[in-house]
Amino acid sequence: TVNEASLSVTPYKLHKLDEGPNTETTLTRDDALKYYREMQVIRRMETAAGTLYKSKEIRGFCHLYSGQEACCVGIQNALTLDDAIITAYRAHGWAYMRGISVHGILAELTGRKTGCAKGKGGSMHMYAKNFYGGNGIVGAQVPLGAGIALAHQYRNDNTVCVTLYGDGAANQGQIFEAFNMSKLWDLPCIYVCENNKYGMGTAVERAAASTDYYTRGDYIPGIWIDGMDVIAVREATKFSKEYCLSGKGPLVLEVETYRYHGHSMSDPGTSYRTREEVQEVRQQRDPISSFRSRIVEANLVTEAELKDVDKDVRKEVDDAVGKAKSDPRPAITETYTHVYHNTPGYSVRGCDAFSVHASS
Amino acid sequence: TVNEASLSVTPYKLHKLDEGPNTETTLTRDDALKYYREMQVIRRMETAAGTLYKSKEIRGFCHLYSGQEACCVGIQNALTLDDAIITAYRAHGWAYMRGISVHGILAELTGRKTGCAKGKGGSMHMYAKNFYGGNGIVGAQVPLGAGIALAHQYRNDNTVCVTLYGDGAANQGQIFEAFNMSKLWDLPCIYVCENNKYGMGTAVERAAASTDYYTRGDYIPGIWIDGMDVIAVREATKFSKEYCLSGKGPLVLEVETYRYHGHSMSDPGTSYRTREEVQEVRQQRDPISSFRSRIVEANLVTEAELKDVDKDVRKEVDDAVGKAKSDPRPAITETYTHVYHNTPGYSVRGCDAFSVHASS
Amino acid sequence: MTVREALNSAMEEEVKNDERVFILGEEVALYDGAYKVTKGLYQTFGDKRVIDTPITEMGFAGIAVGAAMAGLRPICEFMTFNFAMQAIDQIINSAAKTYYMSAGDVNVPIVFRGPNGASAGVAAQHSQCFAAWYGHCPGLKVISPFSSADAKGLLKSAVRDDNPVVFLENEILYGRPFEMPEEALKDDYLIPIGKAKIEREGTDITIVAHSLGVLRALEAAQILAADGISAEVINLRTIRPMDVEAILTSIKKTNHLITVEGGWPHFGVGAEICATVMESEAFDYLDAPVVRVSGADVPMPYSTELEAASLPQVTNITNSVKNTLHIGESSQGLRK
Amino acid sequence: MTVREALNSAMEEEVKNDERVFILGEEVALYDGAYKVTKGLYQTFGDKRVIDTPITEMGFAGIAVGAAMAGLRPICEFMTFNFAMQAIDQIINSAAKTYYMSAGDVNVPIVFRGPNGASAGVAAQHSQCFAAWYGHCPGLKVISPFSSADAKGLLKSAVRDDNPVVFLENEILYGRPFEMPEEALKDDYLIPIGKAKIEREGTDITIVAHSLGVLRALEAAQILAADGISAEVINLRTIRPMDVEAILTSIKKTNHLITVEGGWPHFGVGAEICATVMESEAFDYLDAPVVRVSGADVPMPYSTELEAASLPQVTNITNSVKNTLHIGESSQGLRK
Ligand SMILES: Cc1ncc(C[n+]2csc(CCOP(=O)(O)OP(=O)(O)O)c2C)c(N)n1
Ligand SMILES: Cc1ncc(C[n+]2csc(CCOP(=O)(O)OP(=O)(O)O)c2C)c(N)n1
Ligand SMILES: [Mg+2]
Ligand SMILES: [Mg+2]
Repeated sequence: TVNEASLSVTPYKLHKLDEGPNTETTLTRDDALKYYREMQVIRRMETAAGTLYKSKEIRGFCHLYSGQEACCVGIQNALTLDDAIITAYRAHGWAYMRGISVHGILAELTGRKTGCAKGKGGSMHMYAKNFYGGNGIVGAQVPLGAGIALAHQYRNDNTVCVTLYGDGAANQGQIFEAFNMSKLWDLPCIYVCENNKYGMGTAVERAAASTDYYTRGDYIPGIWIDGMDVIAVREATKFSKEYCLSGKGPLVLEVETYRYHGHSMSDPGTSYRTREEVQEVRQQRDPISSFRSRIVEANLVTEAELKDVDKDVRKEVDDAVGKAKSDPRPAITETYTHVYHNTPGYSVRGCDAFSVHASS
Repeated sequence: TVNEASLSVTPYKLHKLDEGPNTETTLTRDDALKYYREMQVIRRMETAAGTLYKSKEIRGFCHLYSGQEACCVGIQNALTLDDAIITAYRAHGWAYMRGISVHGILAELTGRKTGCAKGKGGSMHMYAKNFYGGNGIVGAQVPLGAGIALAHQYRNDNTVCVTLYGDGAANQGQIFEAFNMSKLWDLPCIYVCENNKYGMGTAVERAAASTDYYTRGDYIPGIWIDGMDVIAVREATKFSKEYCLSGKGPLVLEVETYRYHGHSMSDPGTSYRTREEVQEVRQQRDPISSFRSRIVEANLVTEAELKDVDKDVRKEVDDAVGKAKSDPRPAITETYTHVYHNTPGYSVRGCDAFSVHASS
Repeated sequence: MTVREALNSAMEEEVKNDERVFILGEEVALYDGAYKVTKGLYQTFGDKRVIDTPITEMGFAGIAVGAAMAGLRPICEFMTFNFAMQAIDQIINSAAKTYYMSAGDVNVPIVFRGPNGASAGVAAQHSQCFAAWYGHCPGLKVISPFSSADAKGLLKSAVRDDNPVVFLENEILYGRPFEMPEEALKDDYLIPIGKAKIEREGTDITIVAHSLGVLRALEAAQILAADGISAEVINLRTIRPMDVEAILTSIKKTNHLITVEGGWPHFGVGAEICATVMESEAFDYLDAPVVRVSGADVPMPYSTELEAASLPQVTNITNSVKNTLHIGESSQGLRK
Repeated sequence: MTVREALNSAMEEEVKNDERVFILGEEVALYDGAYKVTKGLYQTFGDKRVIDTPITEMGFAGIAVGAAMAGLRPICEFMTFNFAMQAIDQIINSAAKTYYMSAGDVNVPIVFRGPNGASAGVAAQHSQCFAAWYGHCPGLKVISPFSSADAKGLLKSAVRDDNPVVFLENEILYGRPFEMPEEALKDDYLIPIGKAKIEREGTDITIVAHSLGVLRALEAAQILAADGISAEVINLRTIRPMDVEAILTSIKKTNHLITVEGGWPHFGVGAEICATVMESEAFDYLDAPVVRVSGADVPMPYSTELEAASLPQVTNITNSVKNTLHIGESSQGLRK
């Protein structure tokens, strides 16, 4: 194997930009292994979550990220953990990339006290340092992301906030409000529309009068990116971070990708698209298998090495599943904590007039 | 005098349109007199309202339309009363153009029972057939207007809804939501941004990352119009109505105009702009005096005729002021009516537990 | 018939019955509704009458209100009422207040409907009950049905009402089957807005509840009956205007009252009932203070057991009843 | 010192005192605030600390919440709370619930402030009181100051609080001067959130009020004193968490209670107080039922006299007190 290789990525489409990200880049062997492993962990973790859901260990909503792994892996690998991320409810992949263990995520899904939000947040609400969730209300995280970027600019700490939203969310008015203010104030905010072709059961053309999401910032420059090409995503993010931090203000990226599962676990995901459509993407554009063949072809890694990674990942996820199923459940008293921060002596009313609970 | 004359109007700017409204048109003598009179009535009425406000006959908010008369007069004269109108709180001019008498408007402002909303709505809330107010929440009337257009399309009655909003309102997210749906569904909605250069004390450049309001519909075609030229406004509206009714969907018009008074009566309107700026517009671009010179020059009317109109208008407004100051005030029992439509037997609680009022 | 089917048939009948009625919302057409409440209606009535919207609540609620002002009668579905918070300005300022502001010129016949309150395992942002918020606002009528018959008769009345109606459904009840009375199967079945229903007669204590709370109250009443306590269960059906008469009449009989709701305790439905009773002549009939059973005063947690601790359980009701009647060891002092 | 000046000095001190504090909202900078509450602050602190926003409430409230999550301490001004309805999803779902959802990981130190309730002559869309709505929601603290000292001490406490605080001002009170106690002029003057204040001591009846209602209650108390009735007036100051103790203690002394608020009657602040008292041990001390004085149950009309009939007047209070104490000819039966 070689230590690094040159690669060309899927060409970008540009909006109001004279120059875009590099389409030629180098990939190191270490990075190749790292990205492959990260994508595989997310894929396996989501599969495990699906299985846990079906066996009723997970309840409520559970939005899986399978098919979209190149997006979070590509973006995070162009950032540091000092840069901020905020996304919607389809948050497991992001939670992992921001440092939460597979166990922390799965235990949250099974509602254990060892979950990353102590079982209080569930699938949609996970947090880590400079990772602001996991947000359940479509569109709401976008102004929040602009505000996080404002805090970074305010402190002048040379970091950006990447603010993600779906193609369905892209029509929300508050996104346009955030666009306007972040352009007026040149906030270091990278807006990323993860276009996975559907908002729940609605195909993009039925929801949006313009499906060129990278142009929907109007006066904000934009870039279309092949979201199945992890290196294209990484390069575009690098470019964007530099762009924002040079004081030029926000960018709007469209990352075109695909969601393999239904919208949430209760959606079979077959009434609004054909099985063939899903199959075709899986076979021809899957972000993991396409990356796999590319790095093997480029002689960066061997098939055998990747098989080892696969084995290792499987074990990591299996172990996490085991613990997530057997870890202790939260104490009932946890119901009454975390209502207010630093508020001593506050008591919480329970479900009747006879039950009052001290908080913490 | 002649019975009609050819005129050229201020050129338009077009967004995503191959062809725009005519810049050459004819104006009849009757129309010249009509538009002049309408603009003068509105100007005088607003002056009277300002005076009534200063003498404390009018309270609360009072947003005057002086300077913007060509907008409502130009638009309405390309429509019929079967077309719908909805606007924001700066509604007096529109109320007049939709058939409410000067007395009905001023008596509403002075809170009389003879007011067009019986004294219950005040300055911001006036209604007439197919005129849906008078709305006080910035931006909210825009989706309402799209909905009114939807009703027109639903009934297939070959009419449009003109939906007006200010330059400040133009940044509201719900406007972009309305744009998207009306384009998806090709609603016969003409969006009109009345750009009077300020949203309260904020100049357009401080509020909007793009001040080309006619392009802010992005995928919706748009037209910039000189809003001080009543004939330009009329021609553009004619064009737009035809465009919408041909099934091509919505348009976004920007009507560039100016507000002479402060935002509302409590705003002197001088801290965020110079007196010279206001004076310059009044002297060089006033929609009434410029129209006046044009129609006299074109020999459509004589100075003497216009003086008669002025006298007549003054009398109409003065009479209305007299009545608005002396008409009876509403009965207290009116407080408790119009909470619910067609709901017999409903009673309304007053300000204490001992006062319950039948709602007629 | 399940509540879901009852709602579906109410809409089917009303769309068929009146040209002006149409449905709009997210996933209501092609997808049959996120919770399948509008199932089949798009196939039957087509895309003029059943309209899929983008995920833009403020925009489509405003469009619906505008259409209502212009003479149509929209049924505006919110996937859940949590998302209607984005649109609440249109519901309150545009829909509820316009009839009054226009002194009767413009009325707004519209129904805002969708699931309200907690579902199962959906955590804090998806579990809020809006009964008290909407109940606060004049100009709105607010309905919170319990059974399938309620759902059908009240939804039909809501669609025919000439005012904005907020119709608060409950996701947990969607799949629950109820006996339908014969007349409820007809297409002219209307339940009057503003009237409560006695779901179970009793003599010792009155339990006033709405929505899923009625189920919990009925379950509690059955358990209490075994202990020889006869509870009268009132299904409020309408939150605004509230059927005060029904509550007072029952109190005069039972001399005791507790309230049950799924929402947060403070400034809730129970609070309004307490105050109304206190101000009424029925107050003198009370042999014990009214107490409230409600959700806990916390955002909704995800885990099963924490969620259960945050929602009113049958034991909260039975304990409260026994405390009120001074029966049994569970009796403790009231909180300070 | 007027309430406006008190608010202004609280903000000036807090912005000076803590690098992380900044102000944003419509017209707060160059224009000195629509109601001049932020007068001079932009000149003093510049555009990093005092930021004019476009008229996009949902967007800038969300931006403020995001900035708070990321460690700043924004003061988010709404020109009036009516416009905050466009942003209420960000206030409730993003600000109030995140600390709980994140099990303590992310707290949101932010103040949402601006005038609330009715001003004069601004009609239905500009006159709503949101005390009960926000009071309903766990995760928020809700403050409703009355005097200049309240305004200053509570706003400073709100800015220093680590939770989202909704700070409900009153436009009518902005221009009103109040004596400021010596200590309130200092820059470390803090009033604890969650504590009520006895504005006037009395023995015959307790009047609990907030905001402008306190003024009306004090005016009423003075009139009642002439009739030999000694009313104790409690200024609630905080709506959530409510100082229940203060109310109960007073009831134990006066044995009578009425509530006064400017908002709508049903599901309001008075309702919550009634219910809380009913559920408490102080209930047994009541010699008469609690009654509510409030705004009328209508959207706000424009005309002077209709507006007056829609807002609680001193006579509503004096009548209610006399009815409660069974004094004078004005006494009538309670409504059914
Ligand atoms: C304001 C709001 N409306 C509706 C919903 C229900 N909902 C949750 S996800 C979703 C679809 C979003 O689609 P998209 O933005 O494309 O994201 P994806 O699920 O594809 O990742 C909808 C309608 C919600 N959570 N919030
Ligand atoms: C949602 C909302 N936010 C703020 C206000 C207060 N406000 C009333 S008018 C106005 C300025 C609007 O400017 P613009 O849209 O340009 O209209 P113009 O007054 O110039 O006609 C503001 C901020 C409001 N009524 N509604
Ligand atoms: Mg999508
Ligand atoms: Mg303007």
